[in-house]
Order: sequence, then structure tokens, then C-alpha cells
Amino acid sequence: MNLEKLKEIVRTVLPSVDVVIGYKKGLDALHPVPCFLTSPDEIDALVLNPACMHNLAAYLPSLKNRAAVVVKGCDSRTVVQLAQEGLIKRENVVVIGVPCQGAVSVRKVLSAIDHQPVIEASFENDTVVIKTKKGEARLALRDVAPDKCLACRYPTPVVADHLAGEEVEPKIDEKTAYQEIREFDARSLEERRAYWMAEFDRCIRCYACRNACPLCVCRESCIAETRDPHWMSQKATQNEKMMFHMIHAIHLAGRCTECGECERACPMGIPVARLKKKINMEMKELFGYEPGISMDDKPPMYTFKVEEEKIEEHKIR
Amino acid sequence: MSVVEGKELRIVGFLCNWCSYGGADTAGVSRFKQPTDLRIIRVPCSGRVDPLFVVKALISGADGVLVSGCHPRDCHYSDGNFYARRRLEMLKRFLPFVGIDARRFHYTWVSASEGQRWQQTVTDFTSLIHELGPAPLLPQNKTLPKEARA
Amino acid sequence: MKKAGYLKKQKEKEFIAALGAKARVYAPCLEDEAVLFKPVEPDSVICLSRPAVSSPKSAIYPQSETLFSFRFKKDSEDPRRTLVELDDTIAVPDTIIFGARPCDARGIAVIDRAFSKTETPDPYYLARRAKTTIVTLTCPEPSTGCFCTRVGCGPAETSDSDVMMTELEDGYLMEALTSKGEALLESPILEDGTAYEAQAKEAQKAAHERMIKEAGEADTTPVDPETFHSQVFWEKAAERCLGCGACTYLCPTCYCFNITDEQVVDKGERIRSWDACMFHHFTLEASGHNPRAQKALRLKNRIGHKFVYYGEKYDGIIACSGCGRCIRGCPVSMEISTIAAALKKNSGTVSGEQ
Amino acid sequence: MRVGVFICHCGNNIAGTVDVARAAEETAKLPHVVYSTHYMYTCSEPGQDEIKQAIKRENLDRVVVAACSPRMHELTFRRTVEKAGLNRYFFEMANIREHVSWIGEDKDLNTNKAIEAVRMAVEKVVRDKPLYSSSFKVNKRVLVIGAGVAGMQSALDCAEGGLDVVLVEKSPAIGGMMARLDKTFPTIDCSICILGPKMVDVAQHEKISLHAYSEIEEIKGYVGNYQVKVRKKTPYVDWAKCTGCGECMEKCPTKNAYDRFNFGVAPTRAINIPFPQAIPKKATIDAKFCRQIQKGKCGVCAKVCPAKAINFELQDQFVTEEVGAIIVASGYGLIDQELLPEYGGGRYPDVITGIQYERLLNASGPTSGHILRPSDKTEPKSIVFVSCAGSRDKSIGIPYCSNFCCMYIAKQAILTKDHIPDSQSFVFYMDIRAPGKGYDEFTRRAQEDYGVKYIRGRVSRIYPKGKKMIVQGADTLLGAKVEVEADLVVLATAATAAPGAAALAEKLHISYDTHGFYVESHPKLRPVETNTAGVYLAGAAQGPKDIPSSVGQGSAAAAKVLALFSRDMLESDPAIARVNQNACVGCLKCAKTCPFQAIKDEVLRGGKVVANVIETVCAGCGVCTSTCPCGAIQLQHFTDNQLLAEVNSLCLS
Repeated sequence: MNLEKLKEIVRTVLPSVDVVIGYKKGLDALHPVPCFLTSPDEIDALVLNPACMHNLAAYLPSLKNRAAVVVKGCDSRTVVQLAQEGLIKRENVVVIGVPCQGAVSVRKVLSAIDHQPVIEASFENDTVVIKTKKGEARLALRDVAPDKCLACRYPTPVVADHLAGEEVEPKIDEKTAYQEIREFDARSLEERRAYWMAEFDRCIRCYACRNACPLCVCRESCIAETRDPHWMSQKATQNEKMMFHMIHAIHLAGRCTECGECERACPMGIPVARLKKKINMEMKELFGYEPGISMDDKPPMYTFKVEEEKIEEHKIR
Repeated sequence: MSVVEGKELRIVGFLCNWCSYGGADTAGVSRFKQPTDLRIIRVPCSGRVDPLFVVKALISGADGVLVSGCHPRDCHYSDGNFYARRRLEMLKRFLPFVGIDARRFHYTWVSASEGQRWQQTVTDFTSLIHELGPAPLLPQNKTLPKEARA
Repeated sequence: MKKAGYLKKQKEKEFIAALGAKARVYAPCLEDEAVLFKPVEPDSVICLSRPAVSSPKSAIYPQSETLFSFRFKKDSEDPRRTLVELDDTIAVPDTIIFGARPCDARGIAVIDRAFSKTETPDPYYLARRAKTTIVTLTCPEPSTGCFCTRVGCGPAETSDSDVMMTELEDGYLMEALTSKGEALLESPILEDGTAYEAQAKEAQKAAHERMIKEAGEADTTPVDPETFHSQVFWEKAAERCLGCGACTYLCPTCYCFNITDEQVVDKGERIRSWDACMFHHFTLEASGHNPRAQKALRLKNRIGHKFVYYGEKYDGIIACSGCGRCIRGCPVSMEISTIAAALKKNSGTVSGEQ
Repeated sequence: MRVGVFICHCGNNIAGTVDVARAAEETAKLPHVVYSTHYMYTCSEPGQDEIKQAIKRENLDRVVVAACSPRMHELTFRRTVEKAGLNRYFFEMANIREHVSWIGEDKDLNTNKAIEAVRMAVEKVVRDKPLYSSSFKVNKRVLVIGAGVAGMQSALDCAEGGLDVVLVEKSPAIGGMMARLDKTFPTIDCSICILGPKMVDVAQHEKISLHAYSEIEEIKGYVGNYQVKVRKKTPYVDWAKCTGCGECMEKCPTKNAYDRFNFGVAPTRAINIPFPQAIPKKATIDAKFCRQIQKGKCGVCAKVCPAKAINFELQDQFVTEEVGAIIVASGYGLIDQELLPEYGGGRYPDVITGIQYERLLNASGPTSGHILRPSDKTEPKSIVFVSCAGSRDKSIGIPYCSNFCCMYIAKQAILTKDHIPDSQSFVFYMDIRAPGKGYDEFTRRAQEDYGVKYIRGRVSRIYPKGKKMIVQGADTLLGAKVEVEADLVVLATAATAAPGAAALAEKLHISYDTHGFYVESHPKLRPVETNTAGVYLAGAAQGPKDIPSSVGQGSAAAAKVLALFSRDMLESDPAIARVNQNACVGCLKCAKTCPFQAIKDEVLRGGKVVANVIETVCAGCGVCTSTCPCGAIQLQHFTDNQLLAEVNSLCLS
């Protein structure tokens, strides 16, 4: 991540686009926020650090104009996936890639500092320095990285018109990427059920996960809210909460680029990204498919093979 | 009126009109006896079966869900069951992740002439579901005020 | 009518259990990393050390409730005639909200007006409200995003609660503010609190000062009408908004709802559930037309409701208690405080935002 | 809403194991249901009248009939409610016969199940929307695939009815299997003598355009408007110039080419005209055997051809034909002897198949009608016919009867006696199936007048011994082992689906059974229709059948097409996908997954892109509906809300 290089790129790109989507300082140093630059005066307000978590590609489908967007490795997959599905036009987007060493989970930071209000935060190489009333805490980036970064295999954007920084080698292989899921799969059925029941129980159906998801493109037509079709009621019961999360996960089957925004957006801290990751793991096993890698791919749920090598007929017992 | 307590469990079947519904008809015409638990929803094609219907049924209290379509290559609409196969396979692998026993969901292919295969499928699936017993219910309204009308 | 008790910290659990024997107790409970207001159960871990993610409003105003249930029955003589059986009994348990913050209590006061000071007072809400006692904790420290003092509330504000509790060295001073509060303090577990009153006063004053230092004094400047009605202002303000309902559902003052009927074959319910003005569906009309089709207009409504419309109806009162939950809970850190401040200037932008 | 429920006894079929009176009583309690009754035979005329009267009397606006399978009578009752003034889609059927009364043994459980089936149907019917067909123009040309006797009959009947016919035949000559037969049972008519004139009619009919040596490459479109791409395979001979003189065949130095027409009874030349009466009488080069094509050396035929018709550079050509209906008469195949190892599996030259024997009998066959053993060209005196060689044999996956073998064996045995008066024929049979007019008399004649020895039993083994073939079997009537010394053995090999039948079915979007035979729409009532509108079946492509049945089906299919084309406009099935443009986000995943390419994008005023269904192309499968994440495209009559209501009625009530 190289802020100066980024500013330089934005300066050259800005005249050719209507808007540049980047990050600026938010309510504190741990909370940078998306910003929409239209004039060179605003360039100096740009920030770039491991707290820049938002997947800015999420804004692309709703933009009518030509835009440049700052993306990390994971976010770049979203650009590919959106273009592949025809939800954006690749030629309308200038992709400014930032190779990424891993981001910071605010939730993990707060947990590490016992939820003290943050007075100041700064970033040094692989350390986050947090000042609170109780003093200074130095946290290793690895310890406060969101789960998605610990399993990241695409730290360098898979697509970029400009690159703000040196390419970063992935630290993880394909096998370990899904380790977390395999471990969860190893739990008993009852345990898994209990786990999700407790997690879903907290859901307030605010749809932050859905709205933060760059690939949830139904927006106003989401079947969690419509009466025609009438898939769900507005009751705040376990049934309905679970149904909503199943809809979200299944609609992302073979499409989720694992940016983790759903999970980060959830105010209740429900690990919803795991659901999608599980399906992704299965998609990879069944169809050798990974979303958001190649522009020419077809999401596996929207195509088929007459002979499916990996699908065997199930026996009832 | 719902399932007959103690005798039946709730099993929902989604059958394509052209093959499996016809297969179930053939089984009927041949008087192939079957357990009575299954209730059949007729759809034009297994490709019409959104995996979410299966989820909806399971979440709403179905003890088992069976989807059956034409054999691969024999789809009346030529490709519908190919899509179904991918989507239902995805679902079958996903269900246990959230703690739903994948055995409670079965998908298969039965042609209009395979009355016997249909009988076997229904008999085996029903007996499996009885072995598994009623599906565990979801806890209702846990966080809500122990509500209004106790 | 003032009465004070002292709750030793080691007796906190015992006290809550005793309350639980009389009523349903809602308290901030630790769930994973999140602190949520929930009905206390024997294994609940109560966490008073930081503000809860969600507000306690759900105790009185649940996320969804059944207003009545119905069942269609046929006249046994004539199947052409359908009869409707209705069950609309309102049965409400006694409820204690334990460990609310003053901003939470203020929130409930805001909702109270909407459901009572109207031509059609809401029996469901009011039944629950009447049976609810609010025990509020003085806020020792401002949290990220807090700005209660700016909107006329404060960390030691007592006006909306039944009991005020203030954390001291090894316990809490519990001061009854209403007769409901007094009844609650009738407990052998509590010691006499008189001796701690001065100390608590001190702590409350300190908390107030810290908040003023952090968030500023009450800002009574009226909203600038020109800015308020500027499309450009709202478009800029809403630019990064994702249009989810986290802000409204976490908000202690938001009370908008939706009513839907759910029916399966012969049985059904009329359900009231939270709704959010940030949702597209909120104002979607049957014709398909939506008067608030853009998120900018929806944001204008949300902020307008809190800082303009509510006051127009209820004596200039601001329908925001400054709890900062919407700021902390927002996936893109939208700051209502900054937008509200910018609204009061005639600059036409939200550049006041950092 | 005012729903009427009609519960059918179906005589005792339903009422025997379902308490229909209780079902009517219970379903009367359902919301929306204002009338519920039970009736002995709801599908009968008085039964249908009862529905019509109830609609008027009770002012019903929706109807549920609980009876047999909707696959049986949905259409019947749709018409009934339509006659009473309701939209025909305001009707649902609950299947309480095939799915309830016939399969469940417990009357209480059955009755409960029947009530639930009605409850589901009521939940669905109250969500039914009125649907209206739209009409479109019909292209009154018909494509007939296969020019065997069935296809030719169809083609001629259609042409006589005034239709333009496109007839496609994959072999170089028309006539199919019948052209290879010597005589026909039970009249011993000369096969080619009765078929030949028909072949000439086909060739000369001004309404029939024939594509011989051609195959179906691709079919697009729908009933009334198909576009068919035909691959005209190259014969390496310019048929426009070829006069059929046969000079090339005479001079062709390759004398060991496989003779497809004669089923390899004797070899033929690399360039050949299949048989003397062939239509079209044109030469075709079998590229596999042609020296010029394989090795680039020869070209004798090109040199000797007086018409200069030979052209080794000729490529396959494609023509697109536009038609409104298709008759599939693609015929059948025969199993390979390899499947019958116990009979030698094709290793013994003197064990031949029925169709090969047919060619030996035929005057224009390779032996000019003399019966000669393939091994030593001597006249056989002892001939054994083995019926069910593969047929009715589950172990090789052919459980069915091949229909015509019993009869042709009797015929061949009779002809054998005519050809070689001092011969003795034996027939091993499982059952003699001779149900047609004059058939049983015919087989008796073989036994009684011609002395053919019929032995009831299966042949277990055939092996050579010296110059003889030993046929071992059991006589199940005597309960003894039998061994016959034969000079020649004729196997009545099982009939199968024609090679490539499945691939053709996929192009046509019609279904086929596990054996590859095409599936008719209803085995009793719609025997020549398929489930794809505008595609009809004729002949053995649907299942093994003899000549009169094939001809009958050919005419039946032609009658269906003529009836279809009697109208200028056709009505489309309105139970197709429809897009809610407000909800559609224009992701077009539906268009990507539609098996029929029936969905295109459309740009609305204001630039919004939405999906748009082409009504006449949509087949109503609903893949789009389960693909669309926001439920914006809904298959009418099977909408999400309808299926959800069914699920809810089962799971939540």
C-alpha cells in the first residue's frame, strides 16, 4: 500500500473519469470511510492504510458514470465478477489496484484493547498502534486481521489498470484457505446447528450484510422484503432469520468473492461470510470454480455439463 | 389437519410433471404400495425447483424433502435437470453446515416408466426419515418478550 | 420521594436474580463480543462496562409482535358462510430494563410520545410501557461516536428513568426517581445508600464534564431551512450510504413500523414489525411509485425526522439522544452528529465532516 | 373467492380406499371453499355437467377436482370449466387416485392424505391468475424424418392433403426396412412390389421434396415455426448428373465394401447403387472403402462415368427448411449378434439374422433368391429359427417383445419350404405372438401345411460340429432337452431403437424411454403425439411394430398434422414465464440459463435494461424463475407464491 503512489495515479486518472472512489479519514483513524472524488483539490484527503476495509467495488453497479475505483486484491475479484455477470461494463471502470498485506478488523482491535474508546491509531509496517485512555497498545497486524485476510490467496489485485504498490505474494495455499471451514464441518451436526441458531438469533434483519454485499444486486427487489414473491414474513423469529441468511448465501453460490463485507457490516457480529465461504469451497471442489478470477468464466449455477465429473447420484442410505 | 400423529412424518416431494410425476402415476397404476407420508407438489421441471423451496420446507418443519426429475439427458425441456442437479447438489452439501441433516433432503431421477423405481425411492426415503425421526424444531422467539399471549 | 440504595458489586447477580423472580429483566448481556439487551437467563453474562450495541427499546417495542391472531371457520350449517375467530388479548409481563444508559431512557421517552400523544394511542405499546421500570446507569466514559450532551441529554441525565444507578468503587448507588423506582428498590439485598450520595453526585458531575469536553455543549441552533431542503446537500451526505437499516434498528428513538398479515390456509396473524425509513420499501406505494426513490431523500427523512419533524410536533424536542449507536453500527460510519451540525450552517455542504 | 371442490369416487378406484364423503365434508371447511361434493365418475358427461351446473348455481370462480392424475384429465376439466364461463386456468387437480388410493393401504391415512391434497390444490387455485393464449401464424409445411414405410405414408398423406412436405432420409435410398423384405406376412405379398409404387409416388409427388442421404443437424423454433437445418451428406457424386446407369459400380475395383443394404450378406463395391429399384437411383461412394479417397490412388469410377458425375471434392452441404410440424419416422435398429455369445456372437457364418435371411430369400438379393449357406454356398436342408434372440431378455437390457419376429419366422419357414421342398424347418419359440388379423391362422399354416416343427423353449447354445451347427435347447412342453443338427440357423434378433435415436430426440426436445424408443404423449389416447407440440411419431421409432401398424401410424400422424394445419393461426400455451419489469434488475441470468433462448434483453424508456420473454418460444420449464434471485420472472401457473403456498399448507398449517 503506497499512499503517495495512489495519489499520483488518482491525479492522472481523475480527468478521464467522472468520479474516483477511494478512502478518506472517518470518525477516527480506525474508521476510514469511502469517498467520492471529483476534483483534484480532494486528492490530499485520500488515505490508504490497513483500516481501509470497505469493498469500494460495491458502489459500481449503482453508478451510471465512468468511475475509477481503488481496490484491494479481494475487492478486485468483485470487479471481475461484476463484469463477468454483466452488472458493470469493464470499459467504464478504471481499476486502481492496491496490493495488500492484510487489513484490520475493528472488531478484533476493540476486543484486544478491551473495548476502550480509541483516541488515536497509527500503522507501522505490520503493527497497529492504538492509543487509549489506558495507554498505548501495539498489536501485530496478523492478530487483528479479519478472517478473510488470514485465508487470502489474492493479495495482489487480479485485475488492475494501475497498481499502487509492489505485488504481494500470497501467504496461503488453496488447502489452508478453507481450513476454517473444514474444521467447522468436523463438528457434530448438533453443534453446528446450535452454533448457527445462537448466531442467527442476534440478527435484527437490518440487511446491512446484504446492502454491503457488492454482489447482492437485487437491491429493492430482494425477496426478503417483497410480498410477490412472498418468501418471508416480517416476523423476528429464528425461522425467518435463518431463511434470510440461507437466501443470501444461496443466491451468492458460485458468485461470492469473499470480500467479507457482509460480516464486517453486521452490527451484531454474526459471522455470515462463513456461510458463503462454505459454498465457495464446495463450488471449488465440484466445479473447480472460483468466483471473480477470470472474466470469461460462467458462474457454475448458471451453466452445466452433461456429464458432471464430480456429482455422483446419491443413494438414500 | 396435518400429519397423522405417531404414524406419519411430513415429507414434501417436488416432482417434475413429465418424468417423475408420471413415474409416480405409473407406480399408482401398477398398484405399487407405498407409505403415505409423502405429499407431492407438481412442477413442470426439476429445473423449476429453486433450492430455496427445499430450505423453506425444511425450515418450516418438513421432516424430509424429496426432489425428483427426469434422468439427465431425458429432460422434457432438454436442460432443466442439468441446472437442477448442480443447484441441488450445492444445497445438499451446504445444509449440514448450518446443522440440517443432509439425509433429510434427497434428490433423484425417476422416469415416467419407472414405477418400480419410484416405489422403491418413496419406500426407502420414508423409512429413512422415520429412522431419523421428526426434524428438530427451531427455537421460536428466543430473544423476544416471552410474548404477549403466553 | 427520593430514596437511595447501595448495591454491592458482589451482590449484583443476586439482585438481578431477585428482580427476575418478580419480572422479566432486560439487561445488556455479552454474546460473543457483542453486548445486547436481552431477557436475562441464568447463564447470561451481564456487561455494564460499555454501551450495548442494541438499544433496550425491544423490551417495550419488540422487533415484531403479533397484534392479533385470527382463524377462519365455516358455519357448520352452511359452508358458504365463513366466520372469523379473533384473538386480540394483550397479555404483558412486568418488565425491568436494567442497565440502560441515559440515552436509552431518553429514547424510550421519545417513543412514548409517538404512541401516546396522538389521537389513537397504541394499546400494545402502552400496555407494555405501563409495566416497565427503567433502571439507568450513569455513563462513566464517552464512547466512540457519543454526543448526548449536544442534543440535550447527558451521561447522568435522570429525567427519563425510574432508577438511576451510579458506579462507585465497589458498588452502585441506586437512586429512585419515581414511585416505580422506589418499589424496585424495596429489596433486602440493597444497603442504605445515603452515605454514598455525595460520592455519586461527584461521579455524575465528572461524567458530565468529560462528555462536554468530548462532544460539546447543547447546540440549540435551528436547522437552516435552505440547507435542509438542498438536494445537493443530501446527495453528498448520502453518497456512501448503503441503504441498510442498521442505524434505525440500533437507534433507541426510531419507532417506525410496518404491519403485515400472514396467513396459512385458515390461520393467520397480524404482525407489527420494525421498519426503517432507509429502506426503499418504506415509502413504496401500491402503484409502484416511490416518493423517496433515492437514498438521499431517505436520509433526509431520517435526519429530518429526528431534528426537524419530531420537534414540530412535540415542542421542539429533538428525537435523537446522541447515543452514537448508528455511528458505531454503520458499515460506512455515517455520522449523524456531523450531518446534523452541518445542517445548522448555511454552507450547503457536509464538509463539516472530518 | 368461491372455490368448488369435486371429489371423484372413480367407481371404486378411489372410494374403495378413501372416505370420499368425509373428504368432501372436511374440505368444505377450508377457507374459500363454498361447495364441496363427491361424485361417482366426475369425468363422465353427467359428472362434468354437475361441475358446470355447480359453477352457475353456486357462483363458483375456481374449481378443484380431486380425482386421477392431471396428466390424465387436466385438459378435460379445463375445458369443462371453460364451457361454464371460467378461465380454463382457474382450475386445479388433486391427484388422489394414482398418488393416494392406489398406493396406500390404510383408509384413514389415505383419506387424510386426500384432504391435504385438496387443501394444497385450493391454496394453489386461489392464486391462479386468468391466462389467455395469444395466436400466431402457422407455416403449413411439414418435415418427415425417415422415409421408411411409415414416413412415406405420412409424406404421401400430407402431400395428398395439400401440404408441402420435406422428407429427409439418412440412407442413400428410401424404402427403409420394408424395401429389404422379400415377402410380407400373412399374405406372402412381394414386399418391394407393393412398396415400389409408393416409393415412385414419393419421388414424383410435386408436393414432396426429398433429401436422401441427409440428416437433421439442428432444430430451432416451436410448433408452427420450426427452422430445420439439414445436412446433405456428400455422396462424392453429383446427383444432378448421375443417371444411375451403374457403370461405376461395375468397374469399381474395391469389391469388399460392406453392403449396408444387404446387411453384409455379401460384399459390395465402394461406389454403389443399393438395390435395383432404389429411389433415388443414384450412386454413392462409401468413403471408408474408396481407394481414391483413402489413398488418393484409383479414380476408376470417375474415368468410366459417362455423365462425368463423380467428384471426390464434394463436401457436405446444409440447407435450412422452414416447417410448422415434424413427423418422426426414424425407424428401428437390430441388435448386434455380439450380444448373443451363446449363439456364437456372430462368429459362425451359418448363424445369420432374420433380416439377412430375408435378403437370401429375395430375388434381387446377393444370391438372386437362392437360399445358400454363407459358409459353403450349399443349399441347407435343415434350418433352425430362433425367436426372441435378445428380445424379452432382461440380462441384456431388452425386456420387451420385438413384436414382429414370430410372424416373420413363420413366413420365412413357409418360404423356405417353397424354395427347398425337401427341407425341414424348426422354430424355437417362447410364446407365439400372433394377435393380428389372419396372423394366428398363418402360424398354424406354417405348422400344419408346411410341416414346420415348433419347439417351445429357449435355445441355450449353438455350436458347430463338422459342417453342421448344433442347436441345443429345451422343449418345455415335453420337459426334455432337445438338440437339432442344422445346416443354417436364423436368429430373430431383437429390434432396438435406431442408431442415433437419442441424439435426434435431443434435437427435437422429445423424450425417449430407457431403450431409446420415443415416448408418445399418452400410451392409449395420444399414441402419435409427443409432449412437444408439433412433433408427431410414426412407425417403429416409437416401439417395434409391423408394417400395417407403421402405415396406420404414418397416416395417423399425417392426420394430426392436417388437423393442426387446418387453422391459419395457432394458440400459444399461456403458462409461460412473465417478467415484472419493476422488479427486474436486468442481470439477465434468466436469459443465460433459458434452454430455449426465449429471453432477450429489452431497454425501457429511461435506459433501464430488463429481461423480456418471447412468448412463442418459451416452453414453460421455469428454469428462469428458479434462477432469478429477485423473483422478477415468474412462470405463470407455477409462480413462487403458488409453490410457496403449497409448501406452507403442508408445513405450517
